[in-house]
Amino acid sequence: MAIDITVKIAGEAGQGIQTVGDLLSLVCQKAGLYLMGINDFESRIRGGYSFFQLRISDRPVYAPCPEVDLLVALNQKSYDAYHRELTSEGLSLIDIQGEPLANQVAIPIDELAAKAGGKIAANTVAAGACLGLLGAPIQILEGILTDRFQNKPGNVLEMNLSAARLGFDHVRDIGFFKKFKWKMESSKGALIDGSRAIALGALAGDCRIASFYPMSPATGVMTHLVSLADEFPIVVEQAEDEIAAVNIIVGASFAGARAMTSTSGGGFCLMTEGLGLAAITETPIVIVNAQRPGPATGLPTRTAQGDLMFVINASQDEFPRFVLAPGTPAEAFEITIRAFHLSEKYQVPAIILADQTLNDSIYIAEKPLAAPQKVERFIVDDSRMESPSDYRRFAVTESGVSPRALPCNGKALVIATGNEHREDGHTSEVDSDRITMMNKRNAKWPAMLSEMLPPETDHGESDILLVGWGSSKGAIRESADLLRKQGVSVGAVHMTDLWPFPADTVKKILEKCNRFFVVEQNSTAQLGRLIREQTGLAHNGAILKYDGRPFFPSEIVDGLKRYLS
Amino acid sequence: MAIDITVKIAGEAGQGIQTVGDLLSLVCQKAGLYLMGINDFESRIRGGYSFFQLRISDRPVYAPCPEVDLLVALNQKSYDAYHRELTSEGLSLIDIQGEPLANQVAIPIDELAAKAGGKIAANTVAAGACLGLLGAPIQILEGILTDRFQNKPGNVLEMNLSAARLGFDHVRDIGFFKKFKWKMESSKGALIDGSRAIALGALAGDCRIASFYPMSPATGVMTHLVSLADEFPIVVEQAEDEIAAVNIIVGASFAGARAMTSTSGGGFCLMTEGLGLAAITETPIVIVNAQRPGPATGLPTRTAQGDLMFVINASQDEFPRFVLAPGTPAEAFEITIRAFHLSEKYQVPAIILADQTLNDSIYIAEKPLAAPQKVERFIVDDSRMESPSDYRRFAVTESGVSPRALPCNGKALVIATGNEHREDGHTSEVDSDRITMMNKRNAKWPAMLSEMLPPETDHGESDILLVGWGSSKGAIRESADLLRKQGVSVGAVHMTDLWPFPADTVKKILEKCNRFFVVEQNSTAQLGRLIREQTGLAHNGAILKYDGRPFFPSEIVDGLKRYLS
Amino acid sequence: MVTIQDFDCSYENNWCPGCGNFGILSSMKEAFAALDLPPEKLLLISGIGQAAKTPHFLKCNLFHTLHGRALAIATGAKMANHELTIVVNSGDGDCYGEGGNHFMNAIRRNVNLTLLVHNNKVYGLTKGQASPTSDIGMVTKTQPHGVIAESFNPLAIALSLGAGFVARGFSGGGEQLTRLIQAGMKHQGFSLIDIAQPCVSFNKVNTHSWYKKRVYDLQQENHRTDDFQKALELSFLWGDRIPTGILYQKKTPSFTERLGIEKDGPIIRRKYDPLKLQKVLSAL
Amino acid sequence: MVTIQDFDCSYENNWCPGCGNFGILSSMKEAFAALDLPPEKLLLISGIGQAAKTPHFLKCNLFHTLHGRALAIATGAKMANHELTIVVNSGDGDCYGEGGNHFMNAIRRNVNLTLLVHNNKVYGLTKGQASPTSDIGMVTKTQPHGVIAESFNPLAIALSLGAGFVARGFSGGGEQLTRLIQAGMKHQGFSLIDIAQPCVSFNKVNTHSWYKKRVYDLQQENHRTDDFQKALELSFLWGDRIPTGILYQKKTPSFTERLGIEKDGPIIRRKYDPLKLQKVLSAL
Ligand SMILES: Cc1ncc(C[n+]2csc(CCOP(=O)(O)OP(=O)(O)O)c2C)c(N)n1
Ligand SMILES: Cc1ncc(C[n+]2csc(CCOP(=O)(O)OP(=O)(O)O)c2C)c(N)n1
Ligand code: SF4
Ligand code: SF4
Ligand SMILES: [Mg+2]
Ligand SMILES: [Mg+2]
Repeated sequence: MAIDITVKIAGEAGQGIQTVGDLLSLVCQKAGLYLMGINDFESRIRGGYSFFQLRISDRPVYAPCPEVDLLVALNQKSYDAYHRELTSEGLSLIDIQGEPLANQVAIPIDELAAKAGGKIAANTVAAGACLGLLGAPIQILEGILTDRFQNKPGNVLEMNLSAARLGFDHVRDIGFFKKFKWKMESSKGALIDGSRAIALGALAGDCRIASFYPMSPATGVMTHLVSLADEFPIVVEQAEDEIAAVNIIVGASFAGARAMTSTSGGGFCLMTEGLGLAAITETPIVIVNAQRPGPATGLPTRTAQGDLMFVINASQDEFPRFVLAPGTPAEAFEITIRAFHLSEKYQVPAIILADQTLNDSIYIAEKPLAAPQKVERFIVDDSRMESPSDYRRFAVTESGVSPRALPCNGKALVIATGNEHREDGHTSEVDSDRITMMNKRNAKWPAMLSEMLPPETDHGESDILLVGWGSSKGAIRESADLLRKQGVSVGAVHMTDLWPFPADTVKKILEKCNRFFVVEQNSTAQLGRLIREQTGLAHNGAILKYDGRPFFPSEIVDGLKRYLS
Repeated sequence: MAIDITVKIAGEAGQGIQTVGDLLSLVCQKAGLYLMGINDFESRIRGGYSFFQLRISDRPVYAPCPEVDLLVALNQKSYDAYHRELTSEGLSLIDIQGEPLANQVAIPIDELAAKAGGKIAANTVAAGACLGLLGAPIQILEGILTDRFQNKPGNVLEMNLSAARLGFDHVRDIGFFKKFKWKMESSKGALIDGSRAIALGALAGDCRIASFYPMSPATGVMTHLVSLADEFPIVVEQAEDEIAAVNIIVGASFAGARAMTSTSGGGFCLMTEGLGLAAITETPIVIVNAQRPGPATGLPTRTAQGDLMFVINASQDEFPRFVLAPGTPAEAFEITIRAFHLSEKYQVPAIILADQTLNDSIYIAEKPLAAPQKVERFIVDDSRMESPSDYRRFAVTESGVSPRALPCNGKALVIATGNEHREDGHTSEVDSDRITMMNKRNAKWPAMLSEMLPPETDHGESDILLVGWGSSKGAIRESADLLRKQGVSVGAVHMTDLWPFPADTVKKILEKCNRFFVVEQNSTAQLGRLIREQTGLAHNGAILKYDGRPFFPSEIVDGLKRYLS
Repeated sequence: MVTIQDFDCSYENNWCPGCGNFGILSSMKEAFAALDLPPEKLLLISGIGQAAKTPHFLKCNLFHTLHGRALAIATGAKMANHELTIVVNSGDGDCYGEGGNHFMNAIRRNVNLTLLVHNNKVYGLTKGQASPTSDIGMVTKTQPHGVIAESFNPLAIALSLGAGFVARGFSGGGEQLTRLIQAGMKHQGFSLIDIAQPCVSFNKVNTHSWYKKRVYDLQQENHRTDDFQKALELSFLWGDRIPTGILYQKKTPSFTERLGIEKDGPIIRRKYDPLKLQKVLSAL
Repeated sequence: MVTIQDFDCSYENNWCPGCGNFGILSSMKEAFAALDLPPEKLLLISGIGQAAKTPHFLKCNLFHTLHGRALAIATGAKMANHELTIVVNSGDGDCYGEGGNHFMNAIRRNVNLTLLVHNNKVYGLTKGQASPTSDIGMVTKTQPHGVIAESFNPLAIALSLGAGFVARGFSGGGEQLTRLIQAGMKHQGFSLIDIAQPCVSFNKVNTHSWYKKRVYDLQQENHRTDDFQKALELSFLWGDRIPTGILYQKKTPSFTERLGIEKDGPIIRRKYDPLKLQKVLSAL
């Protein structure tokens, strides 16, 4: 049997939940374990309720688990709020004075930290204690602390090492009911969240210019990029608003740089006009829309999948675009690379649909993150033209893709406009020019469609298929596993490549099952609507969640059972 | 047989095409004739090519006709551009010196105008000549000129009367091949374009605040409203941008005024975030999106139906909204009234999808435009509350609609936010509040759906149905008439009430036919996609036009025949 | 008599302990009480941000809207009902960043409302990115080499656009801030009070004590508030001495006065007249 | 040697006869020729409007974009390739209305480009609505009782935001305008030239002869362009005398200099390095 432990670190915003969580995760990664951790926090900076819920296992895990084995309560109210989630043998680490309750392990965190050298080390004490309970060898944590603090001045390293040991020792004799073997295997993969994966994917996609306006849960992508900007040929600029952000990247791309922005729903609204500009001028851009619940400001720090139909149909009139939705950080990394490639190859906008769960959760990547050896560019210059002075930016071709030159890069003049235009790029109101350009842009659809990866199926031969997209991938898959174990013939279908919609492939997959259900974090089953629009197949039901929190596999199991009973 | 004459007045922007067209139209209306006139102009102020194409008949007409019987060429290049459209017996009025061609009637317009008293009367000369050829009694034109100019100082009236007569007399002996009886019946209805119809519908819907940013083809609605603002309790404000425009009306509505804005695609993009604010705060607003071809700036002065899926899905996450698309000015008038009523009744945004053809074309309204006797409001105050101090703006109700009080209108405090919230209106991140509010908003769907009018069908029992929406209504209907005359069993289905989508009704209608074809001014058959999404029924083909010009009935006939052959 | 306690509200305040916003909130309540304006006569409109949460933390009618759009919304509300007493709470990012265009145009229109900009020179709610008013060189997570754009000068901009009430407050100014808010609310027209506000979580430069050392009160130095050139000059003063108080005041007709809609009562109270409309319709 | 004729282009100009834009177009060509900049070395970026059509009417690289967004797009282009010589053609509505926020922020960033605002004080292309710079009282179809908002003062705003090159031109200024454009293009940083431009179709107030009577050249009056206060004062002068010429000039590091990206050649020319990236990836 797999060992599967969920640790919840809960406290107020500003208490350093993240620090404890980071240390724990790193230790588990180094020990060759798998993990998945979600971050739950409010739209405030101090106080309130936050938690980091880390699921650790010796088997791959890609979804959170609602039953908590170990609750690290950084204050009393967090214990009060969450102790009901503890499993029957679960324990809560808590800094209390009096007699601990049956499921509490009292630990004087602040006192131990002070002993180690400063209150600031409290989080290290907590991490040490956590690992002590879990039976982890302290050496791994020591190694991580050494890596992290060895170049810090003064006694920072010593203080932290001592804090870790004090926490560790304080609980080491308490027998915790679940324990890993801590076999010290090598790491199973990169420890990474969706935001970082997208940022790194952008670098691997050779993104050169990024512009953004801060907005949860999309800011993380840019913070990661900024932290890498000194080492790589990329410039990140905070814009005055989202309108500027998207137009800055359109300008950058027009000048020759691969460029991206990242935002969330409300910001995406403001970008829709710029999206259309990129489309009609056939300027490649990549937009990350990290979804959160709306409408409007909605729940700024929570998760949702409510923007699918919006991003597919956003901006006036019609034009080809890519919409890709990663389900894990590893997928996010690869999809971001593909988004840059496809966007430039077809000279169309590409939208990456992420969400708060993906962006803010950490995972062990299921495959190695590999930097492409080289980046294929799709740009021409005078040397590849017979007569540069006759260059026409929007020359009609069979594929719909015209050779793309850059401005001020030779004799060829680049002329582009957001108005409808002639092949040479000048504005035209002539009906035949209009038809030519619409047809030229639409001519890209078939080849674009051929680039779409088929949905990933797991037990696709089952009677029942659960169909989803985005970050609920792990939960859906696991729910299908659970259901199969209970004797229900259930498989999972995960779509990443949503537009152009791979209708034929999807139809083939879905026609084989008896019934299919969509699983989505919205209230109208948008993927279900899209499948019906594109294939004519109607889902037999929808398992929907729209409270802003990620799916637990068990919720999907319950949701399906309601249909089956 | 019906008499059906098409007059095309063509010249440069700035030459006064509109003036000639107006006079002609008014005369025909006064004579009890039917008419439909489209305006075709470029995105420039002077020069180039413009025309007004007026179809006049003794039977109702709601679509333009491509064959021109009388071409009023205000300059040589217009003759050159359009003379090929003349029917074999058609004639062109033109101010040329030399020998006229066979299909030309030379008339010294400027000379006659000068004789009448000034070059400024040239358009009156042209109108007089036109009517002379058509055999209209000059008295009607004289009456109109008198109405228009009798209060003008100086000899303006005399000059125009004389100009009209000079033009009239110059051609009266030329026998034109088509002539009405000019029976002087009473007017068959209001002479009105879509923009004015929407503006008047807004007044009839008791709109109190309008805000806009200029954008073709949406500005006309506001220009009409402005011209009426002195007489009615309405304030119209030009905003700094579309973001301001939509938020101004959200604020106005929050304070208690029915409010609207009007824009086109690019402006609508910028309004999508505000749309979501209206939705989550359940603040009624009406947005007119007058479609033009895109993407981006596209063809600013042309027509399109490319925004259907966009407006249905616009803004992040999900919320109920109305989307209504009028097919004629009379429909636009009534739909606008309904939009204000429905929006306020359900506290949701209502979007009116118009287009350049509707907004800029004149029609004889098919029914009388009637001001509602009274306006039902959906607002409460202290007097209707048990305890005003306990007022909760978002109180849960079965219908999803909460009693709506106004700020500073009594003891009841109105609290609203674009964040997810509790019943009292304060921000909440609690999952149960989120679910409650999403369910409350979504609870409005069934009643909203019940407000949707079924599609209008004409010969709905036919083998083949042509299904369309918006301003192509007339052309589709007429094309079905033509096809039936040719022995093909074809009926027409016209949808105005598009969202919530009346799926059951549509399904019932479409299931009866053998085949149905969508007729749309876009390139991906958006209504076809929507029908499939909502009913599972797939259209058997699509007759699409996306060159920015309105459909002619004959094009639809040809389009269908391609499928049938 | 309205008292400060009349504005107490049970909704939990979620600002960081020590945040400058608390001082602003207190002064607001004091000003409202001093003006004898009860909660039900007040409409507070805000954008999105820490500053924009303010209306939730006291008792009033409130509309907490979208990031950057509060002024446009307030403009609309005022058109519908010019009798509303509107106070707008906004942040430096909300008002001068995302909302920059509306800021300029609310001033150009002279909308009769009081704008309180909680200017902490940083994006608080989104965790510390630079804002338009961040000083050059300020280091943040997204500006690791320091801010490079010129700092946005709201006072100079407001003056250049013809604003009739331009003031700077300080969240630690206590009674002075209360007086400024009162004066702003009494001013018939657009009034801007840009309030220097420390953010203890993200702005480690412009702290409470940093300001304490620098701010001085123009009204205690006999500054003449009708001297436009002087006000303009003062608006550029930012360094060892930071002027607070009313820089400039001038009465010009407000937006709704200019619109000519104040004569016949609020637009929302007017009557729908079907006969008049039918006349227009029948004439077509 | 680049000549004016090098910019001739066969694409039909569709401005109204007599429009002030023609003068601006001529001066642009003359300035480019004088600077010896051939079409292929020039990138013209514009928004939407009559002014924004300008780039089509001469030979050059051009990006005619969205209403109001030219400066944001130009900012991005400059980031990608700081060696681009960018001139932006915008209108008063485009730049100060829809694009107001980008106008302010391009100045704050000091993006090294030359902004020509064809300021006809009206929305030309959409047929004559008021623009932000329309004078109070101007009657239009949508402002039948005259404009009521304060006129937007671009020069004062630019100065308040720290702009390093602030000038006013006149479309009828001929050689003076040519000189201004040259000077603006030589300035390393953001340069604003607000150009008074008659619109013969829609602005019946601020006509060519109206301006002719009022404009005077600062450079002929020995105006010192390094006097900020004086420049600010002059920026408010609008009436019987209207100053044209360079009001203010000051060199500060441009956006791409401040970003520190000018050292290693344009960003678009740098090399992709898989090894370096793989190191980062493998360390996770
Ligand atoms: C359209 C949009 N973009 C971005 C955001 C994210 N956002 C929320 S608050 C904020 C900044 C707040 O800064 P400021 O106005 O200075 O307020 P503070 O929190 O500092 O008081 C941002 C960028 C948003 N809610 N909406
Ligand atoms: C988002 C958006 N809103 C509105 C328009 C319509 N529009 C086109 S040009 C223009 C105004 C142009 O005025 P200005 O910039 O002063 O240029 P001018 O024509 O006077 O030279 C407007 C409002 C648009 N194209 N896009
Ligand atoms: S983040 Fe700053 S502004 Fe926001 S509440 Fe905390 S201290 Fe105040
Ligand atoms: S409308 Fe005005 S600005 Fe436009 S081309 Fe004509 S004269 Fe020039
Ligand atoms: Mg701030
Ligand atoms: Mg203009």
